[in-house]
Amino acid sequence: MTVKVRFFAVLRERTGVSSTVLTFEGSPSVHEAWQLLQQQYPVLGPFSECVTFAVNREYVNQHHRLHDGDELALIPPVSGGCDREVQ
Amino acid sequence: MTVKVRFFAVLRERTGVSSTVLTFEGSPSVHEAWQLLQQQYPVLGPFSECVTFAVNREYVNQHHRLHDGDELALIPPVSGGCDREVQ
Amino acid sequence: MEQTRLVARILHNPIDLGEMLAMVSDPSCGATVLFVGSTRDHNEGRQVLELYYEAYEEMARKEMERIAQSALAQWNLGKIAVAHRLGHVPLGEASVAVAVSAPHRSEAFTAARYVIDELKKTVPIWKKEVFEGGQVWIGLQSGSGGPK
Amino acid sequence: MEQTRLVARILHNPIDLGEMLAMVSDPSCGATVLFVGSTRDHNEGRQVLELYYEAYEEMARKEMERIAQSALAQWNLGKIAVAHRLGHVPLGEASVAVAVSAPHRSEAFTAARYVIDELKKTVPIWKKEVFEGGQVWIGLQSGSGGPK
Repeated sequence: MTVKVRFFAVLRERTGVSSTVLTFEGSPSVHEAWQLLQQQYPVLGPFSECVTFAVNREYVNQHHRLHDGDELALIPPVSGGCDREVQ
Repeated sequence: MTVKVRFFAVLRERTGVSSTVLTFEGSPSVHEAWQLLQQQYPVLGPFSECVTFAVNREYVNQHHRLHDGDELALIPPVSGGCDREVQ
Repeated sequence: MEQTRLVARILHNPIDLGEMLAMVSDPSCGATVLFVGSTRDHNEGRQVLELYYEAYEEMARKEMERIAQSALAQWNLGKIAVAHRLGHVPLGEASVAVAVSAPHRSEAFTAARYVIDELKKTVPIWKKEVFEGGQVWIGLQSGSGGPK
Repeated sequence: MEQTRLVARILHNPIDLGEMLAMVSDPSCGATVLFVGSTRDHNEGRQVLELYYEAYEEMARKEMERIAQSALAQWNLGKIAVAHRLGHVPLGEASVAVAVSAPHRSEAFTAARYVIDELKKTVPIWKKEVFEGGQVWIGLQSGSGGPK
């Protein structure tokens, strides 16, 4: 199964990409997808404390299970947050 | 001494005048001026319960003393009031 | 001088809302709140045909300035503009407007609400509603719901 | 259908405030509140040179609609219009605007405040501030005071 991942704002600038596609066996959690993304883009590491997630345009938590064709968005803090520390 | 009196809105329409001049001996209170005005314009009678007064563009109470050259304004209710009952 | 930070106007023609916003524009202010009160086609269940506003103009302007000064003294604001239209106001058009700018939105909202509430309590302006079969003079405070 | 009583827009050009007011005009509504958030020349004591806004557009529009729906469900309102501008926004120009009409002013103020507060909490839009010697991405909620 594949999941489309979208990057915005500081995450888009740091990784240099605005979207990518992840391929999995089974139905991973958002947390598992985030672990994989950190391996592919080590610059994401410091954002673990503050990134939130949306699947198909709805906010979800890290336990949410992904399904084939889902759109996973990495949401850097909307309300101020840890971007300052990782500047 | 003389005092200029101004009438607005419903009071202007009922009396048919927008201003008049009252002449007094001494320094009458606003209440005394209002008594005199009711004699001259009996249509003002029903408004005793709700009219308020301004002298020289400041709200005053009925005990306020008038002086020569003052402008006394009869203020029908700004905040809704007894105009309905006397309609 | 607080005076330069406020504009209070009594108008005999339409209120220019774009101008109200421009008057309170301030590079240090990230928030602007504009309140517009407009004439409604119904009041207390009856069809309103025409509306006229009358004021004790000299005192009304002075009261409007006093209220705006009071707001400037109470909150961290940029500028305030307040305007009331007199005479015949066609249905649906603005009769009163308040614009407030502030560095932060909380103060802009609070001050705009304060100015319009005070204005309706104390400013000597009256409204004549003409409806089918009669007319009535009502105060500003009863503008939304009719006289009590 | 509540949908016909709200307009939520993501724009890549200036917000037309007159159009915002016109969109919420309603003959049964005597009160309109317009909130305008604009870009400031300073933030946290540093001179801001340029500002860019970026959004997860499809989700941002959906969140804006959800918030406006929620306001329509909570209060007696006429209409709501909400707009956010993206891309480069010159200093002093509007980046966000909320217009709400209601029969009574209390609801218009309360709902306008609710919509802008919620928008800044949850809508996926980010701001890049460019200043002398650097740049920073900050969230909307920190728009007035910078990131905590």
